[in-house]
Amino acid sequence: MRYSPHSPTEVEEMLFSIGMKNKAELFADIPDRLKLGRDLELGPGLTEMELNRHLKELAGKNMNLDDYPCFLGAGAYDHYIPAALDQLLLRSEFYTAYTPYQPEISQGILQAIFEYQTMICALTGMDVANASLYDGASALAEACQMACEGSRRRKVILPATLHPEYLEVVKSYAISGKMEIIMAPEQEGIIDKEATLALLDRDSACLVIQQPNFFGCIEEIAGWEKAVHANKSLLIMVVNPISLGLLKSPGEWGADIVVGEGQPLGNPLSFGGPYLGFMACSKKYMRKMPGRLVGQSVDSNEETCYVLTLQAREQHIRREQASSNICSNEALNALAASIYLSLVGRQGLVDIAARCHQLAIYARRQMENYGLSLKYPQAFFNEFAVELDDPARINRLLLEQGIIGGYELPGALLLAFTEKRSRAEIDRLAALIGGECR
Amino acid sequence: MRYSPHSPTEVEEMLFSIGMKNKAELFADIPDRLKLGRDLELGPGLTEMELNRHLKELAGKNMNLDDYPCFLGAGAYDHYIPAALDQLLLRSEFYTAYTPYQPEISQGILQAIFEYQTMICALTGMDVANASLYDGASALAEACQMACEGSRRRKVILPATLHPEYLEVVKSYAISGKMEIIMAPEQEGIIDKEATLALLDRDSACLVIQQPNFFGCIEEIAGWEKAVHANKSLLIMVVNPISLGLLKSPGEWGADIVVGEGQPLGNPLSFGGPYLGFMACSKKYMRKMPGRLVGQSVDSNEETCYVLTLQAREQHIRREQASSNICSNEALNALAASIYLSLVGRQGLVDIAARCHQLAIYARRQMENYGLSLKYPQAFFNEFAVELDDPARINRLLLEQGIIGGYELPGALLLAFTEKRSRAEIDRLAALIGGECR
Amino acid sequence: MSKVIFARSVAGGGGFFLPPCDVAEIEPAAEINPEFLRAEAPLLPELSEVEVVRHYVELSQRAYGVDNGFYPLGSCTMKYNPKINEWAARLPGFANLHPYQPEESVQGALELLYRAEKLCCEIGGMDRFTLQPAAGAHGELTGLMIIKAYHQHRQDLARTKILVPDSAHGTNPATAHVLGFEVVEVKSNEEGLVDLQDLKACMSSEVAGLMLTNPNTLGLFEKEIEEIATVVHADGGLLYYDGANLNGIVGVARPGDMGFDVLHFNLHKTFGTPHGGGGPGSGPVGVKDFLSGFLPHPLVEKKEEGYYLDYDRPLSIGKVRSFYGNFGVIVKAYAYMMALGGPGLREACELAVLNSNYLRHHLQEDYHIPFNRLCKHEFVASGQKQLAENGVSTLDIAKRLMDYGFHPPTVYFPLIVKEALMIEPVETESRERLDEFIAAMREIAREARENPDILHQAPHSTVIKRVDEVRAARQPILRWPGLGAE
Amino acid sequence: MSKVIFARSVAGGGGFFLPPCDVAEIEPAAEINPEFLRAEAPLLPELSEVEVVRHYVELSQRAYGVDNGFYPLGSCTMKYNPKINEWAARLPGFANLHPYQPEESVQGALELLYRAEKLCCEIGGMDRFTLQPAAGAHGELTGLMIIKAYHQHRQDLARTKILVPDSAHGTNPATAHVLGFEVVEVKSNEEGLVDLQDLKACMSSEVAGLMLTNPNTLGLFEKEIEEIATVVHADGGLLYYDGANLNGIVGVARPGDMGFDVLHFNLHKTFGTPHGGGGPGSGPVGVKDFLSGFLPHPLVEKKEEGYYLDYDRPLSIGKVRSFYGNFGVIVKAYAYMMALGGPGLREACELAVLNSNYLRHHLQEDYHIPFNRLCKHEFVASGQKQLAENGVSTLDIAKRLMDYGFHPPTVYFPLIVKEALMIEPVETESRERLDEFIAAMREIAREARENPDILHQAPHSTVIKRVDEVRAARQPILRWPGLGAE
Repeated sequence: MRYSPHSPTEVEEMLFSIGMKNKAELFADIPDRLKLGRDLELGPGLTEMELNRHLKELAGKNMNLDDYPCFLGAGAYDHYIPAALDQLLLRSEFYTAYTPYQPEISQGILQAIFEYQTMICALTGMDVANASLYDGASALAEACQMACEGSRRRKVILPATLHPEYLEVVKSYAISGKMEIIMAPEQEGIIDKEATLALLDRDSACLVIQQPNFFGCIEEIAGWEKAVHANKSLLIMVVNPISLGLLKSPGEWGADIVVGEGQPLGNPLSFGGPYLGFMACSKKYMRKMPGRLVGQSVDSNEETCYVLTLQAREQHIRREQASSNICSNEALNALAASIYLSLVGRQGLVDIAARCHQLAIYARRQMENYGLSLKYPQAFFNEFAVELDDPARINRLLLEQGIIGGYELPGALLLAFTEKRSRAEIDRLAALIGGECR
Repeated sequence: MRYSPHSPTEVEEMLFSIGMKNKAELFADIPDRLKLGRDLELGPGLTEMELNRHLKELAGKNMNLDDYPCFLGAGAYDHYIPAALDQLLLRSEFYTAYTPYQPEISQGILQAIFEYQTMICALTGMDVANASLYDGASALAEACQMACEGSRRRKVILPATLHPEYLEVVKSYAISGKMEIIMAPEQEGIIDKEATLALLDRDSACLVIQQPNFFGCIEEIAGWEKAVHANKSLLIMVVNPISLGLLKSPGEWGADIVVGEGQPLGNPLSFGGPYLGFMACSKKYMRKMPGRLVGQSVDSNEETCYVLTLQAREQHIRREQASSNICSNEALNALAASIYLSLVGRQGLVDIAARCHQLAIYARRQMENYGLSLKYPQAFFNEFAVELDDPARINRLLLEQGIIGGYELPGALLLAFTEKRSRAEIDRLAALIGGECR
Repeated sequence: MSKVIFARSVAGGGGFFLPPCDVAEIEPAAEINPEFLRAEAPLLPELSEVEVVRHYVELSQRAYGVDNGFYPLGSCTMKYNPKINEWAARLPGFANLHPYQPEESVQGALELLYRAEKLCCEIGGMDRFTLQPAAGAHGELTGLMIIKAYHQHRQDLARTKILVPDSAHGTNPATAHVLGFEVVEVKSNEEGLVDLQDLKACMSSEVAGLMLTNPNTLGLFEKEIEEIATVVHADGGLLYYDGANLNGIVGVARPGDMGFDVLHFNLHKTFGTPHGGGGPGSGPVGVKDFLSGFLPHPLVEKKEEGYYLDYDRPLSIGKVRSFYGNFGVIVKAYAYMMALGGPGLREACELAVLNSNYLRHHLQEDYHIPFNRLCKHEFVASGQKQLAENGVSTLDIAKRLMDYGFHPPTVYFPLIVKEALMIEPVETESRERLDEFIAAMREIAREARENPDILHQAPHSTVIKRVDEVRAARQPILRWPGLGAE
Repeated sequence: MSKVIFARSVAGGGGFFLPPCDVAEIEPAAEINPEFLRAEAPLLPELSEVEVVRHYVELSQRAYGVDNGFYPLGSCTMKYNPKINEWAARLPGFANLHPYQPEESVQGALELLYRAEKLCCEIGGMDRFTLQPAAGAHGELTGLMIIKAYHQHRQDLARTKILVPDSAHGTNPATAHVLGFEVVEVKSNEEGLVDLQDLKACMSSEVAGLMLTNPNTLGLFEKEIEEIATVVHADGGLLYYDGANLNGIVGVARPGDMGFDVLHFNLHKTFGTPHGGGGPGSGPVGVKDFLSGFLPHPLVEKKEEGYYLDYDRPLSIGKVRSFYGNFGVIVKAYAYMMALGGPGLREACELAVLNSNYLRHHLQEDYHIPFNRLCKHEFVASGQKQLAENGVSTLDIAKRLMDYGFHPPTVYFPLIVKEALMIEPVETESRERLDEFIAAMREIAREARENPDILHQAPHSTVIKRVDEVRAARQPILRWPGLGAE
C-alpha cells in the first residue's frame, strides 16, 4: 500500500525532466557508508484490508468502556460525548490543516480557537486563555515556569494533594534549575493551610492549589488569595473543567493563573491522550503566557477577522529568549472541547456537573450502608476515596465481575462518578465492594 | 430531547407576532373530533444518552459480520469497503441535501451523479445510465415495464435461474395488467436455451438473463442477442457489478437494458438496505428510461456544468402520462458506489473480481477433496451450490461454530466468496461441511 | 467546474491493493471460457487515495444541505438530521448484517423492525405496516397494488379509476397510471380544498380509490375529510393517504382516524432521516385491518422463541423490492421516533406549523399569497405580483435567494397556483433563520421594483451562473465524453 | 466573518438533556458549603444541535487542509493523512480505554505501544524510545532533559551550553534556554551547511550537546555529519537530532548511524498523522543504549504473562506529561508505519525528494534559489529578485498563491535566507499538482513584473482580505467582547 499518486511512468518522466537517470541519484549527497543499504525491518507493508484486520485484533484485546462500567477518574473522566461532536471533528478541513499561520485561508480554525479561548474564560472566570497546551500536567509545569520567570523567584509550592503525575512533571521541568519545588503538607485530605502559608517567603514564586484536589476533596480555599498576593506570589489553580459547572470559578477565588486537563470536555479517554491542557490568566500576565493566542482584528476592508497574535512571545520569533518552547497546541482537542461546550451548552454543563455530584453522593450513601467509610471527611465533587484494606485485591475482583474499579491509594480506592454511571451500576459496585468482595 | 431551536420565550413571541394566544390556535382548522387529544404512545422521548444505550443494546443482539465469517451471497455480498469511503459519505453537504433541482447550488451532487452514470456505462458497456433506482429487483421490474411500454408488447420472459426475489418483484409490478410473465425453463443450472427461444413470439417484449445467474452459474449467453432482436424483443441483462471486472460486459453481448444490484460497490450489507439498483441502456431507449438523469450543459457564461435533464420523462412533469412513478433515486448509495469505484480504481476492480473467483475455485477444490460435489456442472464467478442432504441442518451447525453459512436451496447450499474470505476460513468451512457436520 | 474524476486519472496510478493471495492464483481463463471474459478492464479512474478524497471533498463544497442553512423546500420537509442517527445506522451490529442470516443471529434487527412497525401504527392510526417500500413513490405504488389486489380479491373487477385532486403531487397520477388505472382529476374549490361536489360527480363504482394529501399541497387542512371519506367509501372506493405532508399534523391528528384505509409515510421527511441528495428514502405503507393480508411479505412477527419473518401470508401482493426495505433508513427513523416520543413529535409538529404561519404572516405584505389563511407546515406564495408589476418571475426570485445564502423554495408547484413559491420552514429552523429569510425576501421584493436585472441574472454568488437547461435536454450529454461516443 | 457562536445563542434554547435522574436529586448546597458554589452558570452558548452543527460546518468551510489541496509548507511535512488511521484511532477498543485500567485489561494497547517503540528504534537506528512527548518541541525538551540528566549523573556539571546552527528551527534555542542552557550559535558556511571550523571553535568541555536537523532547514544533507559527530563527541558533548526533517532521509539513512545520541520524531510530520490545525502532534524521543536509563517512565515491557508498564527505572527523568503520551496519535502513526513497511517508507522518501527537486528545478528560472543544488525533501527559494526588481515581497507572493488555490509555503525562514520561501512538496502530491503549482508561481513572477499591485493587495479570493496583524498585537482582543471586559 502506498499513498503516493505517482505512476511508475511519471516517476521516470520526472527524473528525466530534472536530468536524472534513477532515484539513487536523488541521494548522491549522502555518503554511501551512511546509507542503510537495506530495507527497514518493518515488514513488507500491509494492504488496507490486512491493516484493518490487524488493528481490529489489537483493539479487540482491550476491555473497552463501551462494554464495562468504569469508576476510574484520577485526572481522566468517562463523560458522555454527544454524537454530533465526532462527526464535526471528521471535517477534514479542520483536522488536515496546519497551525493557522496564514489567517486569510484559516479563518475557520482561528475563529474556533478564539471561541475556545472565550469559553475557557467563561468557565474559569479569567481574563485571557491561550489556545491550549499539551495536557493538564505539562500546563501546570508551564504555569510554574511562567510564575518563576515573571517574578524572578525560584520557589514553587506544590501541595501534597496535587495529582502525583502533575507533581512528577513539574519536577522534571525543574531540571532547568530555574525552579525549586517545595512541598506543602496535607491534613485529612486537604492542604494544611497554616503550615503551607508559613512556607511563603520572598523567593516563593507561586502556590499551587488543585480544586477539587487529587483525592476528590474540595480544598478550603478561602483566605489563600490574600496571603499569597501579600507575599507578591502568584496563586495558581488546577481545576476540573466539568466541576466549574457547579463550583466557584478560580477567577472568583482570585487566582492569577489557572490550568487544567481539558479531556473531560468531549475528548475520548483514548488511553491517556491526546488530551489538552487549558491555561488562563489575568490580563496582567497575558504577555508572559506560553502557547498560541488568537486575537480579533480587522482586514484591509475593516472586516472583523481573527489572527494569531502576540507572537513575539513565541519560540519561532524569540528563539533563545522565549520563555517557553511551546509550538504545537492541541488544536483539534480544543476544537472538540469547544464543540462539546456548544452542544451541552450553558444549562447542560450545570446539569452534568450536578448529576456527577448527585451520583457520587448516592454512591457514598450506598457504601456507608455497607459499613464502608470514606478516607477523608471532606466535601467532594464527583470523586472520593473509600477505605479498604487491600484496594488492589478489590480491583482485581471487580475486574473479574466486569467492572473497571478505582484508582488505588494506600488503604483506599479512589472512585469517580460521571453522568454515564447508572444507579444500578453503583448499586452493583457498592454490593461488590461492601459485600461479596470484602 | 428535541431538535428544535426555539426557546419557550421565542415561541410566545412568535405566536404573539401572528396574533395568536397559544399553540392550540395553530390547529383551529382541524375538527376537534379528528384531533388525537392525547399524546401518541411512543414513550416520553429518550435523551441522547438513553437512545445511545438502547440502540447499542439492540445492535448487540445481532451477530455481525465483523465478528463472523459469512458465506452468504445470493444477491448481497460482503465486500471490503475502504475506510475513506464512509468518511466522505459523512460530508453532510452530501447527505443532508435534497435532489439537486437547483443546479447552481448543487453542482457537487450533480457532478457526482454524472460521474456515477459514466462509471456504470464503463462497467456495463452501455451508452446511458440513470442516476440509480431503489434496488436490483425493482430496477428489473422497471426495465420490464420499460420494455413493454416501448414495444407495446405484454410478454416478459423471465428465466427460472433468476433471483427468486427479483421474480417476485416483477410479478408484483405485473398487477398493473400491462405485463404477462412467462417463465423460461432451466437445465443443469442454466437457462434451457432452445426451450426459451421457442417462447419468443410477437407479443414478447423482452427476455431477461441474469449473468451470473442466481445459482452462481455463468449463462451460455452467446447467440441470444440475435434471436431476441430478430424477434424485435429486447434483451435485458441482470448483472453483478463486481463480476464485470472479469466478465464480458452486457454491452458486448448486445443487451438493450442492463440492471443490477449496486450494493457490492461499497455499500454495507445493512440487513438488506438501503441499496441501489443501477440501470443502463443503449442510446435509443434513453428517453424511455425511468429515473433521474444528469446531463452536462453550460451556464450563462458558457462554463461547463451539470443539470438534471430529460425531466419531461418524469412524474413531476408528465404526471399521469409518466411511464414510471420513480421520484427518489438512491443518490447517497450511488455516491458510495462512485467513491468505491474511484478508490479501488480500474485495476483494483479487476483484482477484486479475480480474487473472488480464485477463492471460489479454491473452495470448490477443498469441497471436492471432502467428496462433496457441486449441484451444477457450470462455470461460475464467485458463487456455487454444493449438494447436501440437509442444508438447513448444516447451516445451523455452522452457526454454532460461529460461521454464517450459505443460502439454502433444495438439496444444496449456495456459497459465495468475496475477497474478504481467507484461505483459513474456507478450509474451516470445507472441513465442517465436508467432515464434522456431515 | 471541478475537473471530472476521469480527467484526474493517471494510468498506473491507482492506490488500492489486495493482500497477497494465499490460494492458487489461477487465471480466470483456466476456469471460464475466454469468450465470457472481458478483453479490456472497464475504464474506471486510476487515482491515489489522496486525490479521490480531495475530489469528493471539493464536490461536497459545491453542494448545499440542511447543515449549510435554511432549506424551505415545500413538500420536502427538509428538517435537521440528528447526528446520533448517522452513528446508529453505522453500528456494526446493524450495518454488517446479511439479509439472509439465520433469524436467531439477527434478533436485534428484527426487534427493531417489529418495534418500528408498532410505532408507525400508533402514529398513523393504522393496524399494520410494511416497511419494505424504498421511497414515498414506492409506497404509493405498494399502496395502490394493495388496493388493486383487494378489489380483485373481491372480484370487484370494474374499478379501473383512481381519483386525484388537481393539486396533487405528480407521483399520485403517475403511480395510478403505472398500475394500469385511469386517472380522474378532482377539482379544488375556491378555498383550495377538494371540491366536494366535483368529487361526488367523479365518484362511481368504477373508482378503486382516491389519493389525497392532507394537509394538501397548499398546506391547507382538508377539513371536510370525513365527508370525503364517506363519499368514497359509500361507493366502495378506498382512501389512500399520501404521507408527504404528514409533518403538518403528526402527533396532533392521525390519517387512520380520518377514514384513510391505506397510507405511506416518508421517513426521510417526517421522521428526520437524511435525503441524501435524492435518496435513500423509505416509504412504509400502513393499512387498516381488512387490508393487512395484502401487505407485501414478509412481516416481522414475535413468538416465544423470538422474532421471525412471516412469509405465510397467502393474500400478500408479494414483494416490491428485495429483502425487507431500507433497513439503515428505518434505524434512523426509529431512533428519531424514540428520541422525540409522543410529546416531542407533537411539539415538533406545532413548531413546524408555527414557523410556517410566522413566515406566511410576515411575507404577506410583499408577496401575493393566494390562500392566505391558517396553514399547516407549509404555504404557497406567488410571484404573480412581481411578474405583473416588475417582470420578475418566480424563477428569478428563487435564483436570487441563493445569493442570500438560502436554498430556494419549491417553485411552480402546485400547478393550480401561478408562479407558485411553496415554502416549508420545518420545526428545526430558529426564529433567527426565519427572520433572515423574511428580510431576504423583502429585499428581493425591493430589488424587483428597483433593479429587476439583478434578479434576471441571479444567482451571482454561486460557483456557476444560471444553467442552460434547454441545451442539456436537446443535446443530451449523459456521461463523460472521454469515455467515447455514446 | 461568521457570527461568533455566542452571538447565535438563545437564552433557554439549549438542546442537551440528561436522562431522568434515578437517584436523590440533592441540591449541591446540601453537601457543599455554598461559598464554594458558583452563583451564576458560566456564560456558554445555548443552541440546538442543528445550529451548533451549522456553525462548525461553516467554520470548516473557511479552513484549508491537505484534503483541500497542495500545502507546501516547508519543515511541516504536510502529507496526506490516510483515512483508515482516523478509523483505527476511533475503534472503541482504543478510544474508550482509561489510562489507569488494569494492565490485563489493556493488553492490546500495550502491545501496540511496544510494537510502535520497536518500529521507531528500527527507523531511527536507536536503542530505546519513549512515546510520551506530545509534540516535536516537547520531544526536544525531553531530549535535552535526558542530556542534562546524563551529564549530571556523571557529575559533569560544567556543561552549561548547547550549540545550535544559525539555520536551526526556533524551538532548538528556545528549548535549550528553557532548560537553563546557554545557547551558542554555530555559523553556516557558504554551502549552507554547518561550518566545521566554527563548530570546532565553539566546542569545549562546557558544551552539553549540539542540536542538529539533518537534512537541515535549507533541505540540504549535512554531508560532514560524521566529522561533526566526532568533534562534539571528542569533547564529551552529545548529539541531538531534531526529527522535523526526517522525511528527507527516512528509510534511506538513519540518524542513529550518523552518530546522534538522542533524537525525536514528529509523528505528525514523517508518519502521516494529521496536524489537526495545530495539534495534537506526538514527539517520541529515541536514545542510544547508554542513555536509556534516563528516559521518562514508564516504558512498556513484555514478560511471559503479557505486556506491562515498567516504572522501575531509577535514573529516569520522571514524566514530561501525564500518562503515556498521545496514544491516539501513536495508533495512527503505527498504522502508517505498518501500512508502508520498509520498502514503502523508503519509496515515500524517494518520491518526496523527487518532488522537491522537481519543483526546485522548474522554479529556478523565475526565482532566486540561494543554494541551488541537490536537495532533500524541501528547498528554499527566495523572493529577493522580485523584491529588488519589482518591489514585490515574499509575503505578497505567499498571499497571492492563495488566489491560485494553494496554501503558501513557509516564509521568512530560515533566517539566513532573505525573503525566504521554504517549499516542501511531500510524496503524496502528484505531478499534476506540482505542475499546477509551478504554473502558478510562474504566473505570479509575471504578475510581479507586469502588475505588482495585484500582489500587494492579494489575496483577492479569500473570505477576508489581508489582516492587520499589528492592530491585533497592539490592542489585543483575545476573547469575545460580549463576555464583558477583560
